[in-house]
Amino acid sequence: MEGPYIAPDPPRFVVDRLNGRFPGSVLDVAEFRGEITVVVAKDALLDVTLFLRDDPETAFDMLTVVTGTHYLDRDYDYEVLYHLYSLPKNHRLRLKVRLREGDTVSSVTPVWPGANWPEREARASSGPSMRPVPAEGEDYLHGETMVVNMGPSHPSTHGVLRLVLTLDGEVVKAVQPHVGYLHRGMEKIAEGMTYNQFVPYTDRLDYLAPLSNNVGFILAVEKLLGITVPARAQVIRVMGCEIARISAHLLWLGTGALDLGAATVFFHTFRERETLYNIIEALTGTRMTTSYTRVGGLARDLPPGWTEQVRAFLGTFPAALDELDALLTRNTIWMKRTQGIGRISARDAIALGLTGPNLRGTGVAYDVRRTEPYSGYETYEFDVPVGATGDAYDRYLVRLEEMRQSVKILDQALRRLPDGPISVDDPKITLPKKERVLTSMEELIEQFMIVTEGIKGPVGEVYHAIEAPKGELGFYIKSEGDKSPYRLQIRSPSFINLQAIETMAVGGLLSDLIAVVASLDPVMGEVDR
Amino acid sequence: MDPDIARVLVESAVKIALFFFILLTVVAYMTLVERRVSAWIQDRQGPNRVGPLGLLQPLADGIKFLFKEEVTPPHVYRPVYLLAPMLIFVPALVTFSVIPIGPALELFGQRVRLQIADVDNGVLVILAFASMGVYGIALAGWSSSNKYSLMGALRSSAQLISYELAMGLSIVGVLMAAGSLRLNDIVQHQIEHGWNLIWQLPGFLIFLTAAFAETNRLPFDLPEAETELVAGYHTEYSGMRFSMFYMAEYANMVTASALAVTLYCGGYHVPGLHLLRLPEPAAALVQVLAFGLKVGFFLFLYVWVRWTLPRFRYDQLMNLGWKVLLPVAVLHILWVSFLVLMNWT
Amino acid sequence: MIDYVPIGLQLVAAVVLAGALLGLSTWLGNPRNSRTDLSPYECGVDPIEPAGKRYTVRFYMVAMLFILFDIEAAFLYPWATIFRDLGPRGLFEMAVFIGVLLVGFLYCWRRGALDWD
Amino acid sequence: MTIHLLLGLVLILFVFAAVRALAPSRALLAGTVLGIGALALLAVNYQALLSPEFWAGLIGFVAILSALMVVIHPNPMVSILFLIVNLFCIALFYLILRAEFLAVLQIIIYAGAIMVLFVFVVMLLNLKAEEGLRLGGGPQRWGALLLAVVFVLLMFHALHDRSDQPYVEPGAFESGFGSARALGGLLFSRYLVAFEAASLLLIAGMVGAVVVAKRKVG
Repeated sequence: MEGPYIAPDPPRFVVDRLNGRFPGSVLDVAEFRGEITVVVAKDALLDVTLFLRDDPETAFDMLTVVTGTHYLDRDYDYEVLYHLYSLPKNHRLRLKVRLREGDTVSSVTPVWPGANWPEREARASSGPSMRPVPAEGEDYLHGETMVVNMGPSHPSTHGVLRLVLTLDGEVVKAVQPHVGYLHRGMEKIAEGMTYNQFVPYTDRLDYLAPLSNNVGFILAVEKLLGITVPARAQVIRVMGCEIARISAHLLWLGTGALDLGAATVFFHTFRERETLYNIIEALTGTRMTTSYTRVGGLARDLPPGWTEQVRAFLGTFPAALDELDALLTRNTIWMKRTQGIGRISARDAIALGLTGPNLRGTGVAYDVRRTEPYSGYETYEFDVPVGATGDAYDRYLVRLEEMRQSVKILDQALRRLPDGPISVDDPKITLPKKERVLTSMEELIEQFMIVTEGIKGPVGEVYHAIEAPKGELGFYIKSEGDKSPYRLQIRSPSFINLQAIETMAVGGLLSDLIAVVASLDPVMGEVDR
Repeated sequence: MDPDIARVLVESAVKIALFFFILLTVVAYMTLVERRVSAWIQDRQGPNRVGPLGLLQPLADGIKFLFKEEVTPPHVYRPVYLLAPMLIFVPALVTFSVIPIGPALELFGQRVRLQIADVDNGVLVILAFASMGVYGIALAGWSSSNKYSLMGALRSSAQLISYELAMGLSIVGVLMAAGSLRLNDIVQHQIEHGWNLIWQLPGFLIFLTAAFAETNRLPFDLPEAETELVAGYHTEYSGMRFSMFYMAEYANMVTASALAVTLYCGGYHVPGLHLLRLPEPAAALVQVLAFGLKVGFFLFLYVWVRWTLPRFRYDQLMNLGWKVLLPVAVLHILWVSFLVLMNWT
Repeated sequence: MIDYVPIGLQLVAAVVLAGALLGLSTWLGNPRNSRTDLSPYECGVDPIEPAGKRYTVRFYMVAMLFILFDIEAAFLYPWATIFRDLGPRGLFEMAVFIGVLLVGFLYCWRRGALDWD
Repeated sequence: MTIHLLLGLVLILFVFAAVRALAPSRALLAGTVLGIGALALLAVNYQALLSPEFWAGLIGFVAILSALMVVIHPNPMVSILFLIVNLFCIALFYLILRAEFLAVLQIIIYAGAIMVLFVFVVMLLNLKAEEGLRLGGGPQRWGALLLAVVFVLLMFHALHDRSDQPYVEPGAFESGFGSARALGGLLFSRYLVAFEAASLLLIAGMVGAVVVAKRKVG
């Protein structure tokens, strides 16, 4: 589905429609960097959101994330932000309600079931109260069933995910995920550091694809600043993202297969990942915590011989992938374990806010690289594979094909890699060259200012998303004109995707739950932040 | 003392001592083979540091297990918890006793059978001891007072008994052909009429599948299924008690392989060996080696399959046992009766 | 009967061996018994409810059917050993026996006794 | 000679049991001492070890002891384990009587299949020791008493009226008496009707199990 770059047009008409339908409900409207923010009265929230979802013109069928912001110096105490996205119309809108201490606002879970966890998180992190409070706590089924903890320390929960299962024999009657064992308060930490200083924290989000996280965060900052990086930097960023995607998908494939008993696949994927890690190490100096991007460009240029290294990998990898494919795709046991397991309909997946391969497995071709291209993705030729039934097998096939597409993108990137600078030439944003700093007064001052003062962003708020291996990775930055964000919200795909576990696993067998968790591919570093 | 009894006692004592030595060595080295072969399959090295080629690794493991901390959690039901590893380990060591590893030969002026006990109901003795294995697992899981253990134990016991049926029925074909339950007769019949493998392929396949399931090996390793039930019925075990479950698993693999060889692959029979006109001891040696090689092949198969296939889901496993293997085993009996009536085997 | 004596001997030897291994490791394996060591394993958190509740009846079905088919197999063994002598008559007799049991088996199958979900 | 050896061993066991009950801390020491005593006793009387009577007596003693434990042990799972021991003893009796095929079948079917069902029931219901101890109501208690009286009378009658003839010497059976072939021969000629009727019994059991279990589930 190669198509022209469709710049998402800000849906300005939404304001008129809302004014017409709910007079007096729209309290304020703002536009910044092509994003529309509408402040609505808190009592009208549920009606407004229902209308926005069901009106065919607006069709905001997906809630991207919910943010709670706490203010100390305004005539309201909290802002609750709802980032909306419309799959059919491909436009975004930000809704806000303003609350005073003690106010409550209706939960939007009736409109988008996927609001459940984001709302709980917003409440837990920032304080505003949303009614009705979704059920939480020790609400287990009793009787002839057994309640058992799976995780936080369990071989197949992929990190410190804890699932409280209610089992009737082998049948899963209820699943209650408990997250937060890896919470580090990243979003709060961001409020105290400069934009460049936060890059290493993004490494630890989806720690299987740090290169991709670096790019996601820095693009949001660059959107805030309103800058575009040189072509060479863009191409290298694309290559980083795709290397990260292959690496992350390989790990998913290996652990997913291991969970279902196919240990050999695991080691074969690790052999390939080893090559990738060598490539990443050559590029960034580290294997995992890459911290490769900087505001306005990259940390450093490509090392000599790096492109050959990548080219060599691209030469051998497709064959290795075919081998893994041969081990599993037509394997009867593998098919029996994954086909029809953890099935979710496209409708449910959208309502829950699923993105990435988990959504594409249901047949929805939503890929941020296509819908809102960044770093020049609109100029690459690649397919967005989709599944048909939304089961674990489809998700498996989608990810497998995505690796092949990534190879294709990497190949194109290598061919077109232009010469030139890797950073914008703006002394307020990028550090000057070291030799110049040591010899010239002006550069010395510029360097001093960036290092000590950081980069000041304009007043405003932006949300920027990339297609991370796990799905839509978005960063919302609220800037008050300081060197640090006033509020940073990370829309991590794993966190939202994990909500689907109940829909997928209940009614299945315990063994199916393992397949479901594996096929959802959550990374706890990203879920808990 | 009755000289006959004395002779039996001394002879068996020597054989048993020898057999334990061999079996435990094979079991120990199977763990190394498993790790080296899996490493080879997975494109890595495997243990190669302890001794040349890692050959002393099993010894190091054994010593490690002896010195491991033995945890006896307070929530377990102690008498049964301590008994369970014994209940699984002892039958695993005894089952082999009726399998002949070579022909009878003249030694020290005595006719010595290369087998610990040559009994009339050999096949059934094996089934009887195999049927005891389920208690070790069930009791280990029950006495651990742990949900994972209990689930693993129930899964495992149900799996074991289900595949025991399939195995028991698949063997009937062999018994019909040989007209005897004595393993030596079965081997003799194959020497005279060709290996059972040829005529009774369905039975062999059922037997092999059941043998994989009976030994809890992939793709039937659901009792442990470490990615689901952590460690299943032996979650609460540690140290030597834990390793006993594993030694039993490997001992059972050896026995199952030897049984497959004896029932279907002619036992120690080497086709065409009599043409060489070797002296009796040499011929016996060749046959024992052939037996070992055949068993080795099946052991390798175990390892190979384990590191190639994913795992079945529990209901799929039970369906395979009850809805496929069981009816097919009955049909197989019909097929063999036809063979026997036609005098083809 | 004397044929079985070596099996008995081996049984005794196996028990002694197993006992020796366990005893040796208990002697050498110096337990420290810290609190975490001794807590029941449930993935790193305290169990929500104790183990030991009633479990699904499906396993009971398996055990029951197992007994019945095990008895069937027990009848098959003596039959198999003399099948050559019995000839077609023996086949017929056993066919009646197995046929009746197969009807029962099909009944179990149809009633879903062999299903797991 | 044989009977004295047997009585000696039984006595040793009782002494050990008494020590265990009265002073559990000394049980290990007492056990060791008595074990050595028992071995010495066996060494002196090694001739008796070769007689089937000795083994029959010993196994009989174990069988009775284990049967007692089945009834008196508070934990149902331990009761089952003793029942398995008991069934093994019976298998050994068959072996001594040269019914070798029957002995093995006894283990396969009773110890290996039926007891598995018992174990499953205890595991599935998760009977606690306390629950196992609970006595039944009035009718059950009186019924038990009545049966006990009947049993004592029966035993008295059997022991009182026993003939002084020794039981048939095991060696008196012809060779191959207890083999699968011999049994099969009888089963498929003389007892053919009974054999076929057994299939009806089995199918009744199958249908019964399904009906009961399915009603619970549904």
